[in-house]
Amino acid sequence: MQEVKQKAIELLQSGKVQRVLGWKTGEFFYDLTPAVFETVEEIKKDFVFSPFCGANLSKYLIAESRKEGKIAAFLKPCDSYSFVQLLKEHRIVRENVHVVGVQCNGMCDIEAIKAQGVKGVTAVRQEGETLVCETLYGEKSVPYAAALSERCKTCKSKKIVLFDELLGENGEDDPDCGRFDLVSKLEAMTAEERFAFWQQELSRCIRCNACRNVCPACSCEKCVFDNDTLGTANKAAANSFEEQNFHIIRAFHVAGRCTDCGECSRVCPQHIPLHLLNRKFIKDTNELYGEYQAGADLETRPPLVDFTQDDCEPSVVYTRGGNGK
Amino acid sequence: MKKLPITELDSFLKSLNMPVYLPSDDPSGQAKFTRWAEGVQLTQQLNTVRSAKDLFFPQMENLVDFKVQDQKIEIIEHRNVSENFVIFGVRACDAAAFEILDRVFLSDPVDGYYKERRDHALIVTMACSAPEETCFCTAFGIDAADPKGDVTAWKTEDSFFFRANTGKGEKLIAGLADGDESAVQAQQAQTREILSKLPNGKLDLTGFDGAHMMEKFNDSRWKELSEACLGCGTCTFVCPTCQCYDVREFNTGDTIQRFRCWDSCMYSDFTKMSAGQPRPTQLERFRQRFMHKLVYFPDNNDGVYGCVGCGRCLQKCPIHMNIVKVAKTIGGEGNG
Amino acid sequence: MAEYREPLIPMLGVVTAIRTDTPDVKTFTVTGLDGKKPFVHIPGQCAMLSIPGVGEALFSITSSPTKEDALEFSIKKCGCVTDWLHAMEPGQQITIRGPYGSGFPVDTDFRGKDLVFVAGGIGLAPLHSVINYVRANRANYGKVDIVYGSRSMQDLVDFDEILNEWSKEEGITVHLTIDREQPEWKGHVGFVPNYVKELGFDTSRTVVMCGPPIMIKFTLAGLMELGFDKSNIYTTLEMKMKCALGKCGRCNIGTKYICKDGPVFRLDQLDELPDEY
Amino acid sequence: MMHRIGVFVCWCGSNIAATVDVKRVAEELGKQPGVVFATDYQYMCSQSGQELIQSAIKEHALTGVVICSCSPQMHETTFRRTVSKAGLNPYMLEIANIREQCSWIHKDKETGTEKAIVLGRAAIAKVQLNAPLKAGETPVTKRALVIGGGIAGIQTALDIAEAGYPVDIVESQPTIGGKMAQLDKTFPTLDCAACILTPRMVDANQQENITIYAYSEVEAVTGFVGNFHAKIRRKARYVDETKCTGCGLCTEKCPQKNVPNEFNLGMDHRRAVYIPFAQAVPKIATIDANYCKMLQEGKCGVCSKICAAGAIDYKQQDTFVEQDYGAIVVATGFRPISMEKFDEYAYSQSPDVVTSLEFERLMNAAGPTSGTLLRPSDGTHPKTLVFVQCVGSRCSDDGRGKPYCSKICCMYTAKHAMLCREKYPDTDVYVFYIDVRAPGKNFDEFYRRAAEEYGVHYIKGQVGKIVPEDGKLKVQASDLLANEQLHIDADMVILAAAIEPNPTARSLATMLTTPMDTNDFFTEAHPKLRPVESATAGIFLSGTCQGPKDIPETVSQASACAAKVMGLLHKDRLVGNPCIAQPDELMCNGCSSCEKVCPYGAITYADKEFRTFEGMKVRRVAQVNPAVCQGCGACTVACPSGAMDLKGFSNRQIMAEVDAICK
Amino acid sequence: MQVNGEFKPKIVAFCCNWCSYAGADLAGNNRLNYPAEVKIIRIPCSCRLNPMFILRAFQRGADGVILCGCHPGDCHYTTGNYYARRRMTLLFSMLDYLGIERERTRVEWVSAAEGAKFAATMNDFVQTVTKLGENRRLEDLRCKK
Repeated sequence: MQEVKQKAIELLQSGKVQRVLGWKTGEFFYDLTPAVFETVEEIKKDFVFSPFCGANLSKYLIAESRKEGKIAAFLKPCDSYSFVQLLKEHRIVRENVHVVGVQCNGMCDIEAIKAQGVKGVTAVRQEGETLVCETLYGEKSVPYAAALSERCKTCKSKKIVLFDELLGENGEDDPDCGRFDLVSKLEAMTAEERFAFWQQELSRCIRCNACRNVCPACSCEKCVFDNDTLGTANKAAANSFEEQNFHIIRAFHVAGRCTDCGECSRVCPQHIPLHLLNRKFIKDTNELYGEYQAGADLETRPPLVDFTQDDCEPSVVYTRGGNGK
Repeated sequence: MKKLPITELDSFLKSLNMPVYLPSDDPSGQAKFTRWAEGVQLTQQLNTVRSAKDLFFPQMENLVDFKVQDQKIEIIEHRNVSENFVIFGVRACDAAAFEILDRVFLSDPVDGYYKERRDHALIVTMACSAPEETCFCTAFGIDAADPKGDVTAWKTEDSFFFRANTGKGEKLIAGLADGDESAVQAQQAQTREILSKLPNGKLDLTGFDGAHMMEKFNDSRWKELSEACLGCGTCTFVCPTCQCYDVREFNTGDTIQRFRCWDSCMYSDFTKMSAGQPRPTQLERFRQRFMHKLVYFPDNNDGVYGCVGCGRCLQKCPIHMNIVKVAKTIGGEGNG
Repeated sequence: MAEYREPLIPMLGVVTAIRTDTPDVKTFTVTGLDGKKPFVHIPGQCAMLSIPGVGEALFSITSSPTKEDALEFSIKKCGCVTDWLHAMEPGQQITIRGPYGSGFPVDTDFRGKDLVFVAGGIGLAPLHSVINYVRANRANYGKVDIVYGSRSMQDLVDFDEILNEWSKEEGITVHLTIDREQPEWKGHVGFVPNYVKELGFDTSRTVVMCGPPIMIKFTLAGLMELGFDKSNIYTTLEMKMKCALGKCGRCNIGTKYICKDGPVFRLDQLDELPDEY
Repeated sequence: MMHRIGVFVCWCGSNIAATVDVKRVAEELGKQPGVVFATDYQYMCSQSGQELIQSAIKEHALTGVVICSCSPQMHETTFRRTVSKAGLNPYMLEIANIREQCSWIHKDKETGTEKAIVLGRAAIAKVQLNAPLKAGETPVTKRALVIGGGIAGIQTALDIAEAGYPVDIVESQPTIGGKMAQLDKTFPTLDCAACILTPRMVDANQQENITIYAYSEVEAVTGFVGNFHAKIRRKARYVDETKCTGCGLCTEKCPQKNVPNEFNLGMDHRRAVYIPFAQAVPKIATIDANYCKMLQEGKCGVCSKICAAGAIDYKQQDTFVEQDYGAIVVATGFRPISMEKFDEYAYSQSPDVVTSLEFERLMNAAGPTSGTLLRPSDGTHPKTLVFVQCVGSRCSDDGRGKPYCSKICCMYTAKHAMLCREKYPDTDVYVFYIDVRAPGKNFDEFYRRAAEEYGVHYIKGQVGKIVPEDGKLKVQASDLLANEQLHIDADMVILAAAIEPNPTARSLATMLTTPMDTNDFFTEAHPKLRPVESATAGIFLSGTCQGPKDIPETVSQASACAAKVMGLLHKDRLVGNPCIAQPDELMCNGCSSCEKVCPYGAITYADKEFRTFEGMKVRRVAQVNPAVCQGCGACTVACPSGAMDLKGFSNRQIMAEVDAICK
Repeated sequence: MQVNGEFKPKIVAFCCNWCSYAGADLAGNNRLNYPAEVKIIRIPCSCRLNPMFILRAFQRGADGVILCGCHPGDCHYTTGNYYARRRMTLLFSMLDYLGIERERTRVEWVSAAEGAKFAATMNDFVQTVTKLGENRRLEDLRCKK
């Protein structure tokens, strides 16, 4: 972890970059904030790379890469997919970014730790496969695996798809990560069960827009849901329709563009498993139109702006997935 | 002091004969204020994800309907009159937040929608016994071990203890048996012990006042603080004191419904007009939110801060930027 | 005290007359459904007008409180609600609520003062109310100078009234200017800030300004040069509003809410507020 | 902003008024917001109906018009012109289709009326959001492409060329002439097909405005009306066209003699290097690479050695010609369907069962038997001939035939029967038919002559089975009029095979984006009023590619088609469709999604500077070429931010229609 | 919508201008009856259909939405219906995933020559949706009076 910080200092000192995009320490050990560092002193004081650097930094580069000078960005495998996808959509000025790939062993989630019954956590240290937590109520231990954030338990790839330099080893795709297991499980339910499931989940939506604003694919200049002139503006989730509408359309708009970084679910204050919507589209496009991973490369046409003459008909929906009406 | 065995909570709530809302775990395992019915269990968690403000200031409510025909407009008022209801299990911070909301909605001109619900509510607070590290209510002089409300409740291993603070509260618990205060005092001592150790419990807010408005406003560090802000409304929507709203319309095809919904000063279109935008970047919007809570609001309201230290924004901000970090960066020397 | 009305629920009004002032400004006369003036206001105050289904917006009341039968609004076409207003015909019902804001201190600070009104374009709208109030209570005020400019002769609002009433009234001097030469224009040509400087008013006078931000900025600079004190200069501000009740949270500048504490501010007051408007 | 809308409800005589209460529709729609005038009238499309609309526009200062009438496909253009003449932008009009979608399908008046009101309401909601549109203009390339060099293509090309416009004919075969060149005689005049066709072929060859690309195929077409661009593949003949004199020596000396001769439908053989027939145009030899020993095995080279002109070039490659065109004519023609599935007629079992086209060659002097009718099996003179009509035509049951009438079979069968009886009076000729359809000029007389003067046995009935046995064809048939079973021992059976469109037409249709019907015939823009235009602007239809036709009909359609092409090429500029995509640059992300789905390449990107509340910003934004965009709207859905919208079918307009309909 | 105690579904049919709208016209020409509950919205091409329009229709009270376009390969704009086909396949699959009855949405390719198919399709679709009953899972109660 020190290696990352050292690299940041080195890049800035060498004049190779003028700014560094990384993570900044917080009040506790887990509340790290993405931050741009401009001086070595700042880095020495606040730069941190730890298992709590969950935030995907790629989206910040839309704005940062348009500023003067070069910026170094530390990208985890997940972030690198988002980065490439944004490049593909011409949203990032590549020349202005120095990408440092950093490997990741799965990021931890404070809520996962608390779900183990640990309260008032103020500090943590890793001892092998265990996280030892200092709390207001004494020391508690949690297995590292249990502290992993939900998305990291089904990590699709430890491959950093694009980088200017790499810290540590690059990893590989994991086609057997089981990230679609929950989708399959839902598909296997009856329509009534699925409806009940999603009603329950989506009814918690408070339309805080965290999922949208954090999403690297949701980087529209103006979102349709904020657009009064288009007649599609929709501010509050007034009822179940508007909850469904927002999340269906959002998922549709990022379909073929979503890299499955899982930020939407990470930031949802209501713990709605939003990634299951995106994964449904990914699973469908993989099954119906061939494997496609957004952000894996700069060339492949995304499935929704592509076709073959013998694509399946929409009626395929009537016969696949799910066992009932 | 009244006492009620935990096992008898259901029958007590039933005996109240009015709607009761209490924090209960939903199927996803998160606590939220839920209308009590047989089987709805009081949560074991410290607090709800969304604050109790929803019960007075819902995320969306219809204000008035219009029917438009040619040049004529018909105004259809359809406000429901509230019945008395109980909010059970409100934590000290959320209860303190009601007072802040009151200062906005009950000041002239009085917001009738809010007042109607407020007048009919009976608040049963619940003392905390296991604060989280994110709690910093003590910084605002709130005693989580002895919250306010019409009735204050303490929950021990096997019993609830109730103390009425108002006449309304008195009536509510009149039927219960008396209990011994010692268990409560023991719990309070224990809780206060923890409260005194809260990492941010002694947040120093000196200097956050009207007199230092321009100094705080022009602080250069707003830039680094706001840099990573996504401009989402999470902090606003989980905050028990945030009360900005938008008034919008929905055309049902039959009538035009004018409704009020939560809004966030963090949103880029919050102050955007066709002619201009006084808060053009996230810096101004971010600054507005914290300046409002820490400077503007207290200046207009006898020094009362627009924050109660519930810690929700510390838990929920996607990028972990929050009022504590702001206060420590911009604020008093006592923050070390 | 009047019967309690839910502040967010408007009352119905009817637009009884529409006058076209300039190619993009129309003046709307609004009464209640009973044909009477919807409410009493003080100059500088505003009202929320809306057409359900289109939107609600805040407009300053153009007419003077001394106008007994109705309220008037001079409105420039510049967005959804105003487009709709401009397209409608007399007899149209609208909703109205108000009055909002503090208004000008016409019966306190302005009393006995020599006044200079400086307006640009549609900025005359809020001043119109004050000017006519001053005219109606002429004895309470000293000399009055009105400096009013617009892009062209056609863009001068209330031109008839200015020529036929204001100009002819004793103690009132009207100085009109337009931005660029026009064949049929015999008057002054040039921008308002320069004209104000040229006119070189006495620094003891109270100045009331309203117009586009750029005009305010340069006029103010001119006045400062002339040696005016900011405590003698008033202007009105504009911000997005939803409730106009000081609750929805958008129109504050620092601790002040435009809808409650404004929109009229003295420049020395503004100096104490963050520069966020 | 509200428009002042006028609503005009058409009775269409009783077509609408019979099942829709037009008065009530007008009355109800008159109450809709924005509607300031509503009326009904007997025929809105009539002169006086149009005047009614025009005067209402003026009198009520209408800014939008809704006409409740027949389908917009019918009269949208008419009414656009109408409102335009009254000073209204033609795109401030919407039509509610209350005839095809309402009065004609709903018998209950209440139902029809209610639906008409809803459809009217949707049109009003839409027009409320309409904006005046102005079409862009594009120049016209004054050159036509004719695909197919049969009689249809030749006639169209000649007419266009004679009017002074350059025309290119692309023919896939080594010669133009098409199916007509294979015919012996033509009905109802019995004149020789070659005698009337070959002069036209020569004309085409000599007309300076015509370029013939024989042995060529259209590879790709892009562009749009007035501005097509085609890529033509000139297949290698292995013979230098500029050198070959057409002397034919090579076609006599080539040692590879056993190539089935497609001109005679495989009933005799040709050499590997060949000229399809004596009058071929262009008269240039072609080497069939599949059979040429030199090309297959690298051994031989006879033709090269004997060619005095030195025209043989074994190394020749396919070449490509790229050319711009203002109009494209499809004249891809037909072919008889395969008889393989018709086992009962023993076509595959006996060479003496032939199709009519084969029979045509058997009767022709240049045919495999030099014009003497001989049985293919044993070369003997046939005595009893049975003609079977409607083989595969009007056949709806089993998928092996075609549901339509092939139209030409009745007449050519009469011709064959007549010629047969005339040349060989000793023959017995039977014709089995379902109906005899002879509605053309002199057709019925022709058929009656065959039956009455030439003694052809016309039997209304069906042939059930044909069994080859002992050198005879045992024909089992029923005579429906006599109501008896017949058994005829025939020497030859001639099947009037149904005709179907050229199989290459389907891929061409996709390339040209021109619709086809379920039988793969090209669909005309209007079955009655625009029979020679396809639904795609600038693409015209000539001959049997549009449907079965005989020669006179083909030629008249070919000339009509030429007239339409000339009309188009005569224009210097074309007024485009204003309903095209338009990006809102302020909302555009520059993500390139829209560009990827645009079939016309109409979208490009540019870096532009924008003034924002946060200062100046450079962003990549989409731009639409209005001359190239055709207004499909694919980009509007690919765009996540909704920055791309379609004029005339905007997001708000469609949603307003949805709202109004669901209300 | 309930009419005399009988459920009459609201059906929105988006038809492409070149094939299906003409097909609907042909159905009219041939007097082929289909239920009046079907209301057609003309769009230039099936690829113009934005998923937002479909959800909007359901919000506003539609019980079924059908898209008709040219047969794949016959699109007037060459490729529009290919994109529409993918978009609708994914959207319908998503609706199904959310437990919304999959039979409420349909895509059918109807050429200008297929008046009979248009009528038959509409008859069948109305029947299917009528059997499903009112749209309850994707409704906006504010729009239902």
